Amino acid sequence: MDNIIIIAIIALGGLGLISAVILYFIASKFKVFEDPKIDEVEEALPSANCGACSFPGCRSFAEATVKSAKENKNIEGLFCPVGGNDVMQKVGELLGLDVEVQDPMIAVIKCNGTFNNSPAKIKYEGASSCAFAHALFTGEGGCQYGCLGHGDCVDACDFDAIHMSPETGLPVVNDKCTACGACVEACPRDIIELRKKGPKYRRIFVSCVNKEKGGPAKKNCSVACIGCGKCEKVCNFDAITITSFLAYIDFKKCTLCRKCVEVCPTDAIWEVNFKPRKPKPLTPEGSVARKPAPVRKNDDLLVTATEEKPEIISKTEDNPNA
Amino acid sequence: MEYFVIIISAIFVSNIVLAQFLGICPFIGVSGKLSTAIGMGGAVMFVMTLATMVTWVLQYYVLNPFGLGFMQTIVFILIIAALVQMVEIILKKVSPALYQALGVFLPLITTNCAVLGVAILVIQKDFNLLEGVVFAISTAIGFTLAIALFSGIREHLDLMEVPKGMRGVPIALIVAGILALAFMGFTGLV
Amino acid sequence: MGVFKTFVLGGIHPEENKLSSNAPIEIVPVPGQAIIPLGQNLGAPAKPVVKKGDKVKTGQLIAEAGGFISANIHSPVSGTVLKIDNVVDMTGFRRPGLVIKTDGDEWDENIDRSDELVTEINYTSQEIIEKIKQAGLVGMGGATFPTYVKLMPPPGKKAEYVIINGVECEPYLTGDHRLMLEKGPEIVVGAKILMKALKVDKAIIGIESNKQDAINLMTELTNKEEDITVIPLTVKYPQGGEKQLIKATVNREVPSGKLPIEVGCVVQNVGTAFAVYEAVQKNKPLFERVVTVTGKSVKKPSNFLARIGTPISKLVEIAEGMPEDTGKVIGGGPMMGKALPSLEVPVVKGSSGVLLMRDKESHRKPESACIRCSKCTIVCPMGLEPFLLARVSKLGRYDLAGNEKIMDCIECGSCQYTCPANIPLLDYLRLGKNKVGNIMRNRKK
Amino acid sequence: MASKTESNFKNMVLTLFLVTGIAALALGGVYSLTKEPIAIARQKKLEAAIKAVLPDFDTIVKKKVPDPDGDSLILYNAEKGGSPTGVAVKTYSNKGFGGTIDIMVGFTEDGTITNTTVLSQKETPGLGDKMKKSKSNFSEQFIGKDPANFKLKVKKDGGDVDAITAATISSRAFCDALQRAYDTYKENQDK
Amino acid sequence: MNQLQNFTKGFVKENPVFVLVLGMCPTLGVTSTAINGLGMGLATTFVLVMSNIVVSIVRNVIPDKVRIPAFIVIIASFVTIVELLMQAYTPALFESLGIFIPLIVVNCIVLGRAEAFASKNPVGSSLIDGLGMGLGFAFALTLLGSVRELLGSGAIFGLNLIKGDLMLVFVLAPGAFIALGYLIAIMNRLSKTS
Amino acid sequence: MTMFTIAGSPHIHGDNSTKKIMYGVVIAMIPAMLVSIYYFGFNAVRVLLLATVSSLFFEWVIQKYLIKGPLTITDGSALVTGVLLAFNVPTNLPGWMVVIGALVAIGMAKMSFGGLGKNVFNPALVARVFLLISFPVQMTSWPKPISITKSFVDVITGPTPLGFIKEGLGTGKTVSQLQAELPGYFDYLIGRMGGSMGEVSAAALILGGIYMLWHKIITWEIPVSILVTVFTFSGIMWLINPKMYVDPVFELLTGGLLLGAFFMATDMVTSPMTRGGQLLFGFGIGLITILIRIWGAFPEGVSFAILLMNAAVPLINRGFKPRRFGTNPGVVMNN
Repeated sequence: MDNIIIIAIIALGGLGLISAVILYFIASKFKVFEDPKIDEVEEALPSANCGACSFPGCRSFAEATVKSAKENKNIEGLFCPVGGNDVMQKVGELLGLDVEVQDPMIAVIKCNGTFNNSPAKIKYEGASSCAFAHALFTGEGGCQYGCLGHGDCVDACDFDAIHMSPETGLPVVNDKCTACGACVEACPRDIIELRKKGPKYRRIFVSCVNKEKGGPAKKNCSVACIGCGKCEKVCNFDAITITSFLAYIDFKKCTLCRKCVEVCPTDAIWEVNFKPRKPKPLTPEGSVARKPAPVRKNDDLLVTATEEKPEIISKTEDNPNA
Repeated sequence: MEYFVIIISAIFVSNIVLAQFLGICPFIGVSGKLSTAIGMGGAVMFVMTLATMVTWVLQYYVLNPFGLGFMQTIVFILIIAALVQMVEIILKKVSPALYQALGVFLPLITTNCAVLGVAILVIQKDFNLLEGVVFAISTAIGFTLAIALFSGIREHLDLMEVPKGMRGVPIALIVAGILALAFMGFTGLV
Repeated sequence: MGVFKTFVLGGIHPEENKLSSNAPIEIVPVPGQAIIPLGQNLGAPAKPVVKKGDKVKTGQLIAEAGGFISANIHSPVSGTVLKIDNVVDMTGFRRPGLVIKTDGDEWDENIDRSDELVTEINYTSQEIIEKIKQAGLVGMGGATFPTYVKLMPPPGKKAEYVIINGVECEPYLTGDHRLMLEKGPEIVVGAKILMKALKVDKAIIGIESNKQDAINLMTELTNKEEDITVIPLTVKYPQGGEKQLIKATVNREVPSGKLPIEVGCVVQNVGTAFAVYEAVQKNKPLFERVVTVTGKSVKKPSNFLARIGTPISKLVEIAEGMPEDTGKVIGGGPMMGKALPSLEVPVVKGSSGVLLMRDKESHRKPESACIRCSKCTIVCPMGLEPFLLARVSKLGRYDLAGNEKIMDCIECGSCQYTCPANIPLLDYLRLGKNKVGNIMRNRKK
Repeated sequence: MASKTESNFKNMVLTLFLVTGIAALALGGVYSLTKEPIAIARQKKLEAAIKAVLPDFDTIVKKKVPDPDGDSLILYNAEKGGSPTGVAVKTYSNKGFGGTIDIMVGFTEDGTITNTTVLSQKETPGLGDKMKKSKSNFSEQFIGKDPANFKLKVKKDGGDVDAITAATISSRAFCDALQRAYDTYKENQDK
Repeated sequence: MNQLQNFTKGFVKENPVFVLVLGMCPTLGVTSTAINGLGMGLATTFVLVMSNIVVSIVRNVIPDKVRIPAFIVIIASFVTIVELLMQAYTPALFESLGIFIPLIVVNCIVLGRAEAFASKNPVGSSLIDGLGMGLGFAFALTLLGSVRELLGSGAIFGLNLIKGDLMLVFVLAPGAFIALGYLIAIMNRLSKTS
Repeated sequence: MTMFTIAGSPHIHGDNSTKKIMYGVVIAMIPAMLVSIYYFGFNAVRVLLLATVSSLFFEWVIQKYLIKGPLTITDGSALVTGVLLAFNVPTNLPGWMVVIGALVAIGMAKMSFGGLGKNVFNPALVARVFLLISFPVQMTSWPKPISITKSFVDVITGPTPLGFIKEGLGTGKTVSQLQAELPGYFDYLIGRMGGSMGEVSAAALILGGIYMLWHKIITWEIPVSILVTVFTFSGIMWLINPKMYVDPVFELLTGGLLLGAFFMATDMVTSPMTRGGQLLFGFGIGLITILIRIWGAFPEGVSFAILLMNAAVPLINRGFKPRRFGTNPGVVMNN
């Protein structure tokens, strides 16, 4: 063959050889150590870079976990809310550690001040921002604790999991919620709480944050918690406490027995995703006193219960698992 | 005067990005913020100058004498890749501050066709070594100018509500197109 | 127009509409029931010192300062404490407060109720400050900053000027104007008391040139006083802002994030000067103030001297009722005042006026796109870029907003007033300020 | 999956060397194979260009001569059956809108232009590139003209050439190239 | 993932130009006519397929640290081969594509596919992947070339369709950016609705 | 009972509005419009109508069917773009090219960015440059002005004064020789020269500029800095070699410089926000204009210069912030 081929091989091969040798020596001489585990952990993370874990990004979270695993032999206090347990399990495996299992959580809207329940008394004009409106006035319905309806929580959500319902003027959380807590931060009125998703997505909570006495509370909103204490008395598990005229159900103690739901005179306690009850325990307040309340579904669709289907009472969500 | 022509031509008249279509990927990719755009510009200038020098020497002292002109592409890219990696490793160790500013862009530069393109163009245009270096530097200045203007516009658009379908790459390309239109005003300057 | 002094950057000149400038101050009868919110000043709310059912006299201390930046509250009426509970305050929020059922009008014995002008100041600086503190004085211009705090410069800082703010640059409002005309001598004494308290030998009274009668009167009253100067100022909003007034009168600029004392100035409203006079010379605590009730459809635009706690509805009644076409009620002036949710809110220490706007004036025009005309930047008295700040605040880029000095905004509203696209700039600026403030506070922690 | 080769010095250098070596082998092979066709392709192109501007010929003599600007042009003397049929001149102009323009011009013995063809140009598409035969008939006006009495300048500049609309610069460059070819040809005709 | 999906994803879902926005330089640089676009696309496809195959074969022999240089050498070899072949057999096309032929080597798609796909998958899938991606790239380039040629000179593949004055700008640099910008916008819209 | 309205302060608003500004610009363009109708007759009306109607139409169609946002064609911005586009093309431009210009201006340069206020480049200028590059022949053959009484005769086309000089210099003539063949300054002032529809009459443009300055639609910084820069640099060149370079007054009056300085560069959306920035912006436009006019391939450079500086506006805005209050402490304390 041509000697051009031989020259080519010598030249290119030589070049390859020389650069390989130089690179190798430079690489070993100027080596900067970086734990390869960091890369592995980062790969396991959702890389949403949302900051829900309180680190500026997934990479720094990964660095922190690797460091913590090396120094403390655990990664306590480090949790990726977006990835949830699955991801943390994986991270734990990568680092050779056990991860404590956390109950799956979801954001819950604790206000039912719909257009009907809390009609507007004044008209607001201006920037569509809860934070601003909160500083300016009580809200169109007059309740100074209730939802302002400008959707700061919607803007805060990176996962498309929360939307404003045009019918009620309230936000609705759907299944995409990762319990990252961004909406909780964003709400100036602390209406949103992260609660246990519950078995089969069943949960019970007080859908009100009004700390006023009964009178003023009811004046602005027909479904406000008036702090009457009936639920506290009926609860057998000490799950309900009342502070400044507001009931709170501790989701760690609650057994989902639903007794409190029945006794609440203002329908401020919600049960979601339970099977429809038999018509009998229908409390007068729940079905007759007012129009059937909108049914909350897990997707953002709102369906209003109709007269023909009395078994779907008040606030029942469709069970996504069913 | 010869050098002046090279400089004006490389920066304005045949701007590498807006007229020659080289280095578009970083132009679109790393122009989100002004600071990163400038950083990228600096890194490109550094590597481009260095690469042009090395490839020029190789072309005239190795490839041409041995009649290996056909291996230009493979040799150049190998050299550039090795060079970039070397610079990256050294920077990381020697000057972490400079690495933070420039180094993060270095891996992107290997596949920046502007660098290889300029190395090849220098040979095609029969430039001597000094001309080649001047050409490389002014091309990099042209690149930095374009990417800096562009990043300013993109930072500005970031605060605007660009229609959904146009957001991101499409509007960036439209801006680049209008910018290229405006740069056509420089035709005939040299 | 003459060559009056004014501030340099920005500013606007809205229609003045001083409808009530010829209406003498009218005394409002004592209300049957006084509603007294506990948070009437900037800073911490006061703490009640009376119990439900207690008898109180007019001027008796009913709540004491709840912290360093806070002020005492005195009963504006005599009667019985009906309840200590949440009451509706100016914004419509229900917050802690007292309700006192009126029973006659028996004043505290220490108060000198005579009209005699007491010019001689027989107190030391310390005593003056203590009296002002006891009397629960706050800035009467609307900011309600406790007055005595301003009279105690931080160590190392020395005041040079007392500047009495008679600018009243807000359209419609005339309370300060009337007060200067009717209580001129008292205000001058008040100014002298402030000078003594601060140990300064120069005082300036700044008055905008649209109040020529007040300028004439004050000039005449201070003719003999070498150390008090009256400076007439060009009519330009927001000249009543502390920083703008200092710039206009003594040509000094308060640096970003600093207080006026930084450039040796203490600014007090004429209303405050009058209250200082009453507190020091007459032992009278702050329980009543001048309130302008005005509006284009109001039958009798008036200036009232009303007790704190009087429901605004009562003032409106005396001004011959709420016009049919009222669409918005504003506590304060149209530029910086707060819109009220109803007339059932009480007069508080910071209430400078009640403006009843006609429905057709009370709505915002539809917002359109920013055309980057830079008019907001031109009118900003603080040299900020409101269009940019509003935009970044809206997008939640608070880091950027902070870098662009959003905290310097004095919320004068000039930008929004002038915006041709009707963008609610100030809404977003407030939002941004709020968030950036929170972030900065958190960072300090 | 088979285990990966470890990244130690020996392996790295060896692999890289092998890869480059094999690559060079392949390249050298392809180069040897395509060397001929590439040369032929180039030759064909040149011949085609000369054929386009000159009448029939069988042999060509290549001659490199200096031009008035100190550069050099290539003259192709065409002969048929031993008698010269014309000369093709490969000329250029640097005055183009987009840079250098290369043109092949054919002359008869007496200096009349037989034909022209553009070899390479970077003029504005749709404007200056109308100098190409395929785009417009601009170049046809030169056929059969003798530059001695046909002024190679656009009419605007007082010459006889109809410029391409809105592309005066390109037209001027074209004329410049032709003029250069003509001058060089005349200069070397006798030698 | 089955092979068919592997093949078709390059056309729509992961189209290198319209969706991944890779290989912008040749996309914009050579597409002044449809034929140039097609030629460039096919040349790239060849390199992509060949390098994918080779990378896939040697994926287990190459040590990690020299992976990138080795891949680049492999790609560059095929690029040079294409260069030589085109020079020999399609000299006209070679001239009009100019500097962009050697620049295939730095086209992010080629190295990207080698890195992301071929170095992890067996030969068969790698071949299919390279072919799909390459043809997707060629499709995009041809489409863009057709649009520009039609708007700029009233022709597609040199076939004159519209007579008269056309928008020259589309043949020039600005038109390339603008046409691609709108094409991507339209593609975004289409993929969203479907 | 009436429901009270709650809103943040301020509760009153000045009488500024976007509409007022836009229609103010339109009014300011009327003198130039009238002049061009006088000289170019029916064709001027044709181009004007085509440009404005199609601009409004495209704005409406895009807002209604593509963006699906609120309709804002009544705000006058599309009208301004339409008139400016008409001003920037020769009156004998084929109708369909005018329509393409309107599509480029509204569709590409404005609505692609989201509409009014969001565009980076001046829409009318983008359209002009787009047309200039696309249809160089049609865009550079201008009708010679004939007063309206003689219109409907055959239109004679000819170059603009600047184009004439540029061509002439290429053949080796001197400026004074060339200028002798051109109309005089007074003709430029009243509009008796070849050129795009709206750029011919300097007097009418100055009149419009004064109107806008008086109504505070524009500020003085941009036009003044452009004109001063052009005057200074062309003056320097003229002093160096009056045979090669045109005198500065000629540069000011011709080539659409006044149109650009008063109507295009001052476009609020695409110009800097602060005084310093505006001065730099004007300086840049002036400099690039002269650069292109003297050394570039195009005889007129205003459009390119403005577009190029439009691109730099975001950077200028970053660099030039308004003077913040408190940065100038004023009188030093006297103790």
